[in-house]
Amino acid sequence: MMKGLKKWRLFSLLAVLTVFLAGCGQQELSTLLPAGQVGKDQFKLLMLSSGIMLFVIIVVVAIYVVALLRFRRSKLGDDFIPEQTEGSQKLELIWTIIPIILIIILAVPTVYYTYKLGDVKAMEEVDDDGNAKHLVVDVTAKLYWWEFEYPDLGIVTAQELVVPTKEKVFFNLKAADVKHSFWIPAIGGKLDTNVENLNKFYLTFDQESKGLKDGVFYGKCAELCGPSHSLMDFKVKTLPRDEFNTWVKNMQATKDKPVVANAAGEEVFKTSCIGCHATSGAGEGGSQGPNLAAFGDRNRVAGFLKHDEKELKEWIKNPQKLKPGNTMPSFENQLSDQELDDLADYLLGLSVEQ
Amino acid sequence: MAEVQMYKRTPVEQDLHIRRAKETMRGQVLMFSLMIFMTLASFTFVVAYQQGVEGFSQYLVIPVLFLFAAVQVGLQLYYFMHMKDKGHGVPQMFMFTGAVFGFLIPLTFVTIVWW
Amino acid sequence: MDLNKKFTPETWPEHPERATLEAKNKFVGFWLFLGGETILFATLFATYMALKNKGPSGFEFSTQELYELPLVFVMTLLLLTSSLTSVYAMYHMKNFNFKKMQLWLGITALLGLGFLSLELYEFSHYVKEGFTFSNSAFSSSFFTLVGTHGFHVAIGLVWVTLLLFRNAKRGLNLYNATKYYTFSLYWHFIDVVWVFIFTVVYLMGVIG
Amino acid sequence: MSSVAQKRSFGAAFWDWMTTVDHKKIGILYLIGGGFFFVLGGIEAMIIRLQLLKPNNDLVSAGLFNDLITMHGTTMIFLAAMPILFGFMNYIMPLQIGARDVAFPFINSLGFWMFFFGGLFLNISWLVGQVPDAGWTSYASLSLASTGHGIDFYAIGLQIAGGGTLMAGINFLVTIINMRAPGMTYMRMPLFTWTTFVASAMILFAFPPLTVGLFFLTFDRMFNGNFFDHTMGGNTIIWEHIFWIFGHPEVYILILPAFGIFSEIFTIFSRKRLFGYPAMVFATVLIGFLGFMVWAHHMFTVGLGPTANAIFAVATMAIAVPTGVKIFNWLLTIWGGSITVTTPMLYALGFIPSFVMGGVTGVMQGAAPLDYQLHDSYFIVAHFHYVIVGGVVLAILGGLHLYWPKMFGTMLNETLGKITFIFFFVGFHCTFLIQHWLGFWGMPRRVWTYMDGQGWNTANMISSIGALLMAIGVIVLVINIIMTVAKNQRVGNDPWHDGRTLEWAIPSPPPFYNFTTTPLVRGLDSVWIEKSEGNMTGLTPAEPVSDIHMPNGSIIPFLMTFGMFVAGFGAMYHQETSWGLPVLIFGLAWTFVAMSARSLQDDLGFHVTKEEIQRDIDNARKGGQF
Ligand code: HEA
Ligand code: HEA
Ligand code: HEC
Ligand code: CUA
Ligand SMILES: [Cu+2]
Repeated sequence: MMKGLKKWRLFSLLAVLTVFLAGCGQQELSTLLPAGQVGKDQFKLLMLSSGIMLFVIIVVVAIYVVALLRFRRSKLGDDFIPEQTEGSQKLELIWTIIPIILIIILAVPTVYYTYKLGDVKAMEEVDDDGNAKHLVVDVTAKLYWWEFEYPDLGIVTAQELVVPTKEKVFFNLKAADVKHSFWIPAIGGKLDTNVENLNKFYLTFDQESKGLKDGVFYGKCAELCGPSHSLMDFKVKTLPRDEFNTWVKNMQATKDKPVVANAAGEEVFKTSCIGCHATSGAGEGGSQGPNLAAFGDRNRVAGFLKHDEKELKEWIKNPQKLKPGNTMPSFENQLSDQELDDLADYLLGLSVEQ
Repeated sequence: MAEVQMYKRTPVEQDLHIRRAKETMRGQVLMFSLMIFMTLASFTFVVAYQQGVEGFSQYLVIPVLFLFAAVQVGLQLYYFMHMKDKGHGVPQMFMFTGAVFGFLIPLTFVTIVWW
Repeated sequence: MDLNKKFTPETWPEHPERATLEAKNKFVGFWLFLGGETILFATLFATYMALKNKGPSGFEFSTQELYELPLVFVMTLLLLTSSLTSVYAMYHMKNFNFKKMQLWLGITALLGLGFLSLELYEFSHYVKEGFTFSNSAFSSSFFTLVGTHGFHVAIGLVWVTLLLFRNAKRGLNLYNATKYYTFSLYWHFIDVVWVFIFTVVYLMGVIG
Repeated sequence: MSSVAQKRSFGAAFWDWMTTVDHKKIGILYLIGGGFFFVLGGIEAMIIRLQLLKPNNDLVSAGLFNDLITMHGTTMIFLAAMPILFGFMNYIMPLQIGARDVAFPFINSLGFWMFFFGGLFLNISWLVGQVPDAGWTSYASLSLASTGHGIDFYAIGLQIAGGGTLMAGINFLVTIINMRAPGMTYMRMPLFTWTTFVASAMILFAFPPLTVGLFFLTFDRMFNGNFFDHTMGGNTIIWEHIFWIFGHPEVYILILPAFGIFSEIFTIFSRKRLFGYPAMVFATVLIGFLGFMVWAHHMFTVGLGPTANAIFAVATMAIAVPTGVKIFNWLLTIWGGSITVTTPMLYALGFIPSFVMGGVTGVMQGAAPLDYQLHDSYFIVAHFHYVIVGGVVLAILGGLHLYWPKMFGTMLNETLGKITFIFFFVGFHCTFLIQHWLGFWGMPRRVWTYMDGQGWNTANMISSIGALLMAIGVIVLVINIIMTVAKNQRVGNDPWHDGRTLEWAIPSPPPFYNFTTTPLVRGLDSVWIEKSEGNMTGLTPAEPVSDIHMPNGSIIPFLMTFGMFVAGFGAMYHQETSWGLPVLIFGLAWTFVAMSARSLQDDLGFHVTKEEIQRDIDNARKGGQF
């Protein structure tokens, strides 16, 4: 597809552009440093279109500058009356046809990639045993947090998506309350989570997240969804397939023997929090609050706060202040300092990775 | 703004004027009967379909319904509203543009608002 | 413009509705307005088509069971006929026959009133059955589409009534001829919309 | 009303402005109203930029921020840019076609008051403390979930203002169709008139869907409708479609008149006929038509499916071709001309590279798969400010300097004008260029604040500083206006010396009947032709001096609109208060009564006599002012 376009002239232009653009941005969230096939396809389109656009701009500006330099009244004299030209068919034909050609050059790969990236037929494929061939994740966007359910694996997590590298991962996207949009800039483009239908698409994750600044890719909500829209971040952990399998096993195991770091904290949790939060990663989504089975492994609290005891306690005390409009009530006056300490201890100990 | 010129038609002209008007009116009545006929036909077709009369399948009835509706609308616009007459270039242009966009909107709503 | 200028059938212009610049402006302006109305109704139709038969889970109304064709048929005949009567009115206007024009417009109004009453009856019937405006997306879109048309009919009735009474003593002149003419355009347009309503909403609804 | 302006009491002058149906006065009212809202929207923009100056900023709260962006977008588009352009259209277009008046002076005034009261209604939300907060697009799921009356203000305010816009559009169309001077064929109309025509036609077809959409929203929020409530079978995507069926044409409604203004500026200050006039006209019409075929490019990520995305992507890119034709025609207009860089020309020259940059990023967004990355990121914010500020706002500012002498008979200071330009232009690029990269780097739009450590800090800082420069530019402009008004140095018919179209052949400001005798038009750039053939008045009369028929002023438009305004509050509060419903009914009845009063009134206008006109002409010959 792209072969025809790789003429050497374009190529050198692209090379310059690549240096210019790719020098910027941070790996974990820049669309200019794509870490997945989808993002790379889109990046190619970006380079191609930037090249064309740069060309257009240069031509326009060149004509413009020459005209400005040559035809100033200060040079031509005050009495100069220019010839009142009506137009030129030849010129007009040229500047109709050349843009059309440029547009076609852009339109062909556009249509190609539109279909390529929209192809989710493989989602339904099953192997001989009737198991899905590809990993499918059901994403539910809720007011300011994300739920990730793995229907074929029977596990559910929140705020931090964990996926294997180097394979297609399919997503079912849906919103539970108002519309949101699911976007992992470094991996590929976004798709909206609507309230009334399922949206499907796929992404591939080519790079392990371990080497990144925080050890995760950044995900964003890209549709205005209320006051805390800007805080509706999530993180993406990408693991090699075997590590991913281990993670899945550990998640499934949280059902039977929940690890308890602080028994007193667990008590508090069971009285105040269990109604909304599950601590078992096995099962289905749909609960009121994020699943906390892997909370200890998270990179952030509530998607954006630093993941330490202090911030965690702040969060439990007053989530409304930190993330206006979210649906978790404040516990400032309901829990003693001791209870909070225990709770935090307990929560940070909920881990499937150690 | 200049006032309208009063022009008095001669008896002969007046006669012609009235006759022409009458003729036009006859045409209008004819078109009206055509419209009533199509309305009747449309309703009959649907009732026939409802009763399961042989031959009145969806594939016949629906296109016919839309055809009749389009023709009726054409008749209203062109005859009753005189769009066929002189001096209606602007109305034609805007009604046509309206019709094109007006067709496009329902089309998209039945194709890409599907869930 | 001079309202007192008296015309006779012989001096009455060929196209009284666009004999002056003001009249021409109104004439063209009203047509443009109708062009815009086309899109307005197109959007309403589009929404209706997208939402028809859609309701909350357990929703029990459907176009097939709801609509009653005989009533719709009578309404259609009333409105179509009123279109013809307003053509008669315009015919008499061109001939400068004020009395007959008023008469035919009166008949038009009565037919329109009949139509509107039946529509109100239909609506109240639906509401009694529980198919209210806020019953479902389907009901909202139905009442909005058909109701907007009905509202246009009502406006038309008020308009023509005002015209009839206001000018009863004054007779035809170039100033109100345009008003009569644009009213008739409006009335035909309402009929155009109704043709689509009975086709798309009722007949197609019965088919399913 | 006499043609000789007398010193009048303030009350009388005020009444005159309230009741005026003179297109020139209404034009000025639009400029004042739009200018007010521009400053308001600009202040909102400044607060937005201040909030985003640094990470984790808490200058404003999260909720207030959403109020600010929503009101900024809504105000700028509906209450600032469009009304200001209407101001120019109202004032200039009838002069350009040699008309004494517009087709429907009464409706023209009604349109203005509806805009004004609609804008007022919307902004009263600030006083009530319940402000629209779902973005200017008000996507349905969020706008239904939004508590308080914020979105109600949006729905009803825009409904009223939108109705006014529709009336203005029809009025302009009929004026152009019916009231051109003898000889002013369609293909001799100045380009600003043409773009007014096409933009008005787009209004005619784009605003009814908005009306419908806003009614749906009103019904859903205030009258238990279920159009968008998916639990009741409704569908939020319908709102998105309806909004963009309106919204995309809307952006061309903004840019086309801007193109028109630039066409006038380029020809005047290059002393040259517009290059490829027929192609320019054709391109304008084509853009107008294509503008209705591409709305779904705002919805690429909604999930409409690859086929819909592909079709709309290609259609979107197609618009680059007619727009390019225009750009190159302008370039060839200045090519071979005799260019003077006055303030208006400076704006026009600034426009070309700025708009091209904004346009080409639009085409990039048109490439659907790429838009999956760009959509709802700061790249979009950069794109549309490049086309809107770099196109529409520069046209407004350029047009203001160009037509100020025609409208007020005084000249804005050129030096201050150039200072304004420099600050505004530099500030504009500084603010929005860097935002493209913010988008690439993953910054979503409509974010209240952002965390540190994502590499966005410096860029946001630069962007905010740019906004400050723009504000300085605007303030210099305000100073310039005040000084010019205070100095009151009168200028003649054609202060730029190279005026080409009819408006430059009549006094500045023109008498209320515009032309003493209807001019005869013998070609494109009528005045230029007359002058180059030695007729230094620039006008050839098409008829002898005779009585002129003019419409009477009326307070009814104001009263009618006031009724709607009152009804709006009734509708909004009818669910929780007992007075709501009566007020709603009262307001509607009021409007209806006012309207009936109008139709029963037989307002036939009045005549300016031949003698009065002759006196004005003699006066002018003696060097007096009209
Ligand atoms: C005045 C307003 C204006 C104008 C003129 C335009 C012009 C264009 N716009 Fe823009 N647009 C907006 C205002 C405007 N836009 C706004 C406000 C939004 C955001 C709304 C929101 O979400 O809040 C938006 C969003 C927007 C989107 C949606 C992005 C998203 O949300 O994901 C897209 C996508 O296709 C788009 C495309 C275009 C295109 C292709 C043009 C074209 O018309 C541009 C054509 C011009 C040129 C291309 C330059 C000149 C041409 C040449 C020199 C010829 C040669 C060129 C080539 C061969 C490329 N615009
Ligand atoms: C016509 C349209 C228009 C115009 C002119 C502008 C002008 C500006 N806009 Fe706006 N903008 C929009 C339309 C427009 N915008 C829209 C539609 C949105 C999307 C909203 C949404 O997401 O829903 C948006 C969103 C938007 C955002 C993104 C918000 C977000 O997504 O979080 C930003 C951020 O930088 C921004 C900035 C600016 C700036 C700095 C200007 C500047 O150019 C403003 C310049 C003007 C001034 C600076 C005036 C200053 C005046 C004074 C300071 C007072 C002086 C007064 C006296 C002396 C009396 N705009
Ligand atoms: C009414 C339901 C509800 C209750 C009760 C509740 N929460 Fe939450 N909790 C939520 C929701 C909803 C969120 C997600 C908020 C967001 O990010 O928008 C959340 C988020 C959290 C998070 C951050 C999760 C993450 O993955 O980053 C923690 C930790 C947490 N809650 C702890 C608690 C504790 C401890 C208690 C009891 C003291 C508690 N919650 C009680 C609803 C609740
Ligand atoms: Cu969720 Cu923004
Ligand atoms: Cu668009």
